[in-house]
Amino acid sequence: MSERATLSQAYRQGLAEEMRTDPRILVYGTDLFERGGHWGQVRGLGSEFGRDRVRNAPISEAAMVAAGVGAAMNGLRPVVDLNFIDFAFGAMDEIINQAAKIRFMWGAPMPLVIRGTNGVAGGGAQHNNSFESWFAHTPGLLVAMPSTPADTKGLIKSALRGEDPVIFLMHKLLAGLRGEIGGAEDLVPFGRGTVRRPGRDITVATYGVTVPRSIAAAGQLASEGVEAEVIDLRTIAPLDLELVEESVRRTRHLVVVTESQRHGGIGAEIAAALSESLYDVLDGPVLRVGAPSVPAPHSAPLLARATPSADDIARSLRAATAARVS
Amino acid sequence: MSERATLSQAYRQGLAEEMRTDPRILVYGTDLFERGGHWGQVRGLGSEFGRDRVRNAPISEAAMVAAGVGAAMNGLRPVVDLNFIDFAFGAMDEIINQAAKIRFMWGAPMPLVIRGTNGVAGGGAQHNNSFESWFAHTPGLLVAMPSTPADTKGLIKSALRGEDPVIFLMHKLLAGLRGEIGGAEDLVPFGRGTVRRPGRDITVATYGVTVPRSIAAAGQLASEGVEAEVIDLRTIAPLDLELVEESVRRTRHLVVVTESQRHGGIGAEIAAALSESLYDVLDGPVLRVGAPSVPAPHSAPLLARATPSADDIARSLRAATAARVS
Amino acid sequence: MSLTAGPDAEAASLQPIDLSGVDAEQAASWYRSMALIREFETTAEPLVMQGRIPGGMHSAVGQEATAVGVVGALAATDIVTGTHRSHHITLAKGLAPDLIMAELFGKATGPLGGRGGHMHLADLSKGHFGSNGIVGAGLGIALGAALAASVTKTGQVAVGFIGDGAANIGRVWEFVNLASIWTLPLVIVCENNLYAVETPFAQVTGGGDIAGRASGFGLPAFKVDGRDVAAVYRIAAAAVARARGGEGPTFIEALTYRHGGHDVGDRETYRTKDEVERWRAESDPVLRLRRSIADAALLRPAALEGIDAEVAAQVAAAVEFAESSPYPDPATVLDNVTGIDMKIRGNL
Amino acid sequence: MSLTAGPDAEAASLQPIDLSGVDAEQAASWYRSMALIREFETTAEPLVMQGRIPGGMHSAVGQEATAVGVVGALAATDIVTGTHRSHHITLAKGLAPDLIMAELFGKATGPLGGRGGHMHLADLSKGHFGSNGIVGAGLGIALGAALAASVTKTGQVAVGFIGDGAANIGRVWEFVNLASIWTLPLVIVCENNLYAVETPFAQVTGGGDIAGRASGFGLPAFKVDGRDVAAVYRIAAAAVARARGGEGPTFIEALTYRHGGHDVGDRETYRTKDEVERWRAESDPVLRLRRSIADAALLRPAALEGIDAEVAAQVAAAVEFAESSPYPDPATVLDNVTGIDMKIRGNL
Ligand SMILES: Cc1ncc(C[n+]2csc(CCOP(=O)(O)OP(=O)(O)O)c2C)c(N)n1
Ligand SMILES: Cc1ncc(C[n+]2csc(CCOP(=O)(O)OP(=O)(O)O)c2C)c(N)n1
Ligand SMILES: [Mg+2]
Ligand SMILES: [Mg+2]
Repeated sequence: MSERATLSQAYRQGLAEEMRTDPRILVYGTDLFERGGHWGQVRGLGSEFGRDRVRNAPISEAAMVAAGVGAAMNGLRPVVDLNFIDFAFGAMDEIINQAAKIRFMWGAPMPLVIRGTNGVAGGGAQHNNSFESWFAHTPGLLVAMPSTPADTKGLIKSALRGEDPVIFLMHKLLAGLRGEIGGAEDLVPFGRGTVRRPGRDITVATYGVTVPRSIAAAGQLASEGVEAEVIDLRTIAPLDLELVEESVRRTRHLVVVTESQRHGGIGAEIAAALSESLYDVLDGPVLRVGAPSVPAPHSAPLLARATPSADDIARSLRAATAARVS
Repeated sequence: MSERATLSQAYRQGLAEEMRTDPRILVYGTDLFERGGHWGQVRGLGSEFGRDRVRNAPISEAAMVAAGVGAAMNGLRPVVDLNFIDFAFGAMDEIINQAAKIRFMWGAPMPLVIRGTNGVAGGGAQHNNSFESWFAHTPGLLVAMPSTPADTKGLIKSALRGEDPVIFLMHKLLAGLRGEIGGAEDLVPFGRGTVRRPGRDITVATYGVTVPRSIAAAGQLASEGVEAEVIDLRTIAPLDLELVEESVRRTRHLVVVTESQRHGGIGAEIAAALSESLYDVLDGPVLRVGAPSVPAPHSAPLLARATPSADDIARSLRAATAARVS
Repeated sequence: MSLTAGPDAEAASLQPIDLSGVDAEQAASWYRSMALIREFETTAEPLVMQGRIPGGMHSAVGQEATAVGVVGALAATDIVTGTHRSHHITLAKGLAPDLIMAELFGKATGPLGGRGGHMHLADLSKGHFGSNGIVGAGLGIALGAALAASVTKTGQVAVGFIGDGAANIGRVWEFVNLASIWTLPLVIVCENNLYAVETPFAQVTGGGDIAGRASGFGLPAFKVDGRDVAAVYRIAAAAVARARGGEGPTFIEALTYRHGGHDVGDRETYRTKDEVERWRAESDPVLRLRRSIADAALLRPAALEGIDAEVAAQVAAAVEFAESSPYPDPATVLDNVTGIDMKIRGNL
Repeated sequence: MSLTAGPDAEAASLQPIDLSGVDAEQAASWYRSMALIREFETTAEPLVMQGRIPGGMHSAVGQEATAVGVVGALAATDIVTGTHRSHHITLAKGLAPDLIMAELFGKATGPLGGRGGHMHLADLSKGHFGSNGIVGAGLGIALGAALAASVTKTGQVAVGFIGDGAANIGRVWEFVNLASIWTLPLVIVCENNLYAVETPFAQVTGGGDIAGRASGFGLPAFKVDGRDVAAVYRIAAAAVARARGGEGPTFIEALTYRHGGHDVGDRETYRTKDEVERWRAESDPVLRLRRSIADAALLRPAALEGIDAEVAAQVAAAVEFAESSPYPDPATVLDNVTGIDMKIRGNL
């Protein structure tokens, strides 16, 4: 690792490298060829790979995903770029009833990547859904939620070499985040989390945009003498519960953090699973931090209130450690 | 309560009673007017209320739901009958980005009912999705999952007198189940569960088709000297966690049962919430029973294996009580 | 099957079909294929009623000619997708009746080991990319198969079958549009059998002209008598040639009629017995072909009867095979959901 | 706004519009409404660039005539829905500029208290059933409003605006079909401004004729010069009368052009400056109306200038109002998500 890149650039580089070596990969979506997508995530690929493999699509999310499903069955590895994953609501049958089930029903691999932004930024309720938990609950789907450029590149490469439908979720607020990225063979496997910050007192399990916020919260706690270990799950399907367990066996405390609505989300799975498997180990209840159950508002102060912040996470870490250690 | 009816009849009666007193209610879907829907759930309403209020629709799920949203904003109380909720995948933007958010964004009530069957029976993977957890995770939606004719009637009536979008989920295997039903003013409120079977040793929290299975499992345990209390949540949004807590404070053990995939579902929310709130009360970890993370297969023995049975529930009850009481 | 049940009163009204240019081999092949479908469907239906086949069934009796005519215009490597009503397409595409029957029974010997069943038949190795339980969805898969064929220049053509009901599924028009603007080798075949479950086509389809709708999306759109296998074949062959030649998609609306109910058990209160009888009498596609073959002396009566006997034996053997096949091991239901281990806990 | 900036070179190419039958009052009302939209948009855009308005913005400059012509044909109780680009419709429907501006700023004084913002403007009490962030979705809401009007016989007409990009959203055709077969009082207005973000209409729209597509769904479909407010008004009035008379929906494709980028910040590399200038010079809808009013001597120059000054003052006051308004109390974000208490735990 030596090169530095933004998340968007890392994604593009991972995709471009794989496209160079695997002619079966193609990518399409609205405004991709010239503009390179809403986040510049495929900028320049049009001129490198041509109109056959980098396609502008009409605003037809269902057709894009359906075409991806059929093309994957007939030998391609399509990347459907929805720009915003919010538009996947228009392709939900294609994702859930088709892509996710075809291997189970028909025994065929389904190497299809569906990329979009997930989570909350400006723009109001309809472009800022957080529904990674839906996909994680659906049998047959893989879900990537990278928080660093290196993971973004490594995960898109794994997705493009795999056989499964992958929902590849990037965050609007992380698109410009810079960091080191790996080389052509630095793949990040699905289902393997990583420790972003070691700590002995409490474990934070999170992914995506709340990884940096959790690290910031851990920084706050450090100054109070509490060392939090921050785990970035990187993919939420599969979910690396073993890594979380290994950590909690040492820290005996767990806070699960999601940007998405706390109620009924994948954070509940993590909390429920660990509350069960580490019942005898935990020194206190598993706490969860997540958004309240409201849509994303437009107004900035409302939005801030509806989104978990580093302060919210720090508060939960304090509650988890204070209440029980004594 | 004195009359007896099937779930389908109870639904129809509740809807018909409300239509008689409230001219704003109309119902539409494919094959409703003459056939009365796939489960006979609105049979006879066509001739009683006429073609303006009981409509055959084309196979246009998005248009049906969209029309329901706009009609609700303009003074009606539409019931969109999708027959199978599986077809809601084709109307997901209308449900999530429109119906569920309009009150939050625009301050307007959204008295829209979307009815369909949810859960598993014969017919294969695409008609047997269990995705109540998606809706329960979505801010702005109410979700009913009745297991008895009385609740079906009482809940549809509450839905039709309320102001919120309601996903009304009935189970194919319960359609013909008979039981007593209430009168015209016997409403069942959303967010209030009920104890179906009292017991002192362990609590089972469940809803829908796994209510009778849980009661059967409790019967098995009773012969082994363990008395399980079975709670039927009746609606999963809102979720009556208070009732479960009240029970677990007595029993100190909890098993959460869902027919849907156990992983990442609403059962995890219940388990996580109670593991937290009753940390000091529980005498063992909260266990969960649910389907494995596979689509519904066609073949009968495979299907049986992919669906939680009374035996599966009983096994979990034994595990929960045996491991910890001593 | 009662095709050989002697002279019948309706015979007079039966409309002949034009078999000019059709040789004996072709005629025999069409007839065999259509008779097999008829026999398969009429045999399977009562098995559903008896509960020996679980999960219901949508019979394609009356629609044999669309499947046989269209698939007859394809190469083996070409691709088809179907709807919930697709036994005819499946048999026409060369899936063996005994294996299909086993799949309907949910047996381990089915091509999908019992996972798919009646509504989700498929065999990718044979270019059968799935019948589909979701109205309109199969066409989307055919679209994608055509995209892959176009990008990788395999020379394949994909055919997506839909019903008249699918004309009101918006996504269908997205699929048609994308094929049109990307000039994909796709043939869309709409089997307009006048009903979607109980709902008459005209009641719910604004404009009442599906091919007309299609032409608004910038591709050639035709109507054809879908109960005339030769006519279907000719127009399909032209569309397939056009697609293979890189000229893009074609939309074919095939007018047809289902003889039975929407699904097994349908009480059919929405149409009269008379209406059904008229369609049968005038245009039963199997009888029309049989009669026209005889009239043109393309095959001798004995040859036709021989085919009837052969397909009857084949289907009887299929039932036998299905009945005697083992069920899949229940534990295998957890296998092959994804290519990697999802590390799910607590799977029962 | 530089409408009064003196003689300009392009003036010669400006196409006049036919104002026959239009009286001074009507002309003044149209002009005021269009000038207000122009002023609002050109004022708000830089505020977005400066970050004073959060969340981006899609300007309707160039499309004023469609909104004003169509909404001018409606009664106050009629209903409109819009797209992501809907300030023009919102202003035309009578929402006050100061309140809209406050909503864009995310202030408590906006009609939605800052919850909605630029893409989700609405005021049901004024028959504005929402602009919409999802392409095509607003039309579905208008469809439903029309259904309610039909069932409860309110006499209302609903108008759903869409863009050319929405012609490739399948659900749009479901909406059109349902309105058609249910004979609903709906007018569908497709503002074809030739681009969807960067994508030229012709590149992605098979057949290249949206009104042509629509007519395949069994309803009258027309094309109109969308930059001629009088022409838009006339055809909209006819469609509205038809709808109100119980004769069903009409589809209107209004050819127009956006002068600015797709959204604020668009670098517009996909079209030439020349192309944009030609459209402006020939058919700027505000200038065309202004010039034609002057040519027809319907209003005196001073009257037009008076209107210009008034709208400028109005929009300046709107910014002032928005800037000085308070933000909503953050805690209120938890309120009014549903009508009943959802008993959610752990809301931050
Ligand atoms: C999206 C969707 N909506 C509804 C259904 C339920 N359904 C199954 S078949 C059918 C009728 C289909 O009619 P048509 O397309 O004409 O095909 P046919 O049955 O006549 O062959 C319906 C409504 C479905 N399977 N998928
Ligand atoms: C379903 C959906 N897909 C994609 C988008 C992203 N998007 C927003 S506006 C737009 C272009 C819309 O073009 P058009 O309908 O022509 O309207 P215009 O912007 O020209 O007014 C796109 C693709 C969206 N909002 N909704
Ligand atoms: Mg049909
Ligand atoms: Mg446009």
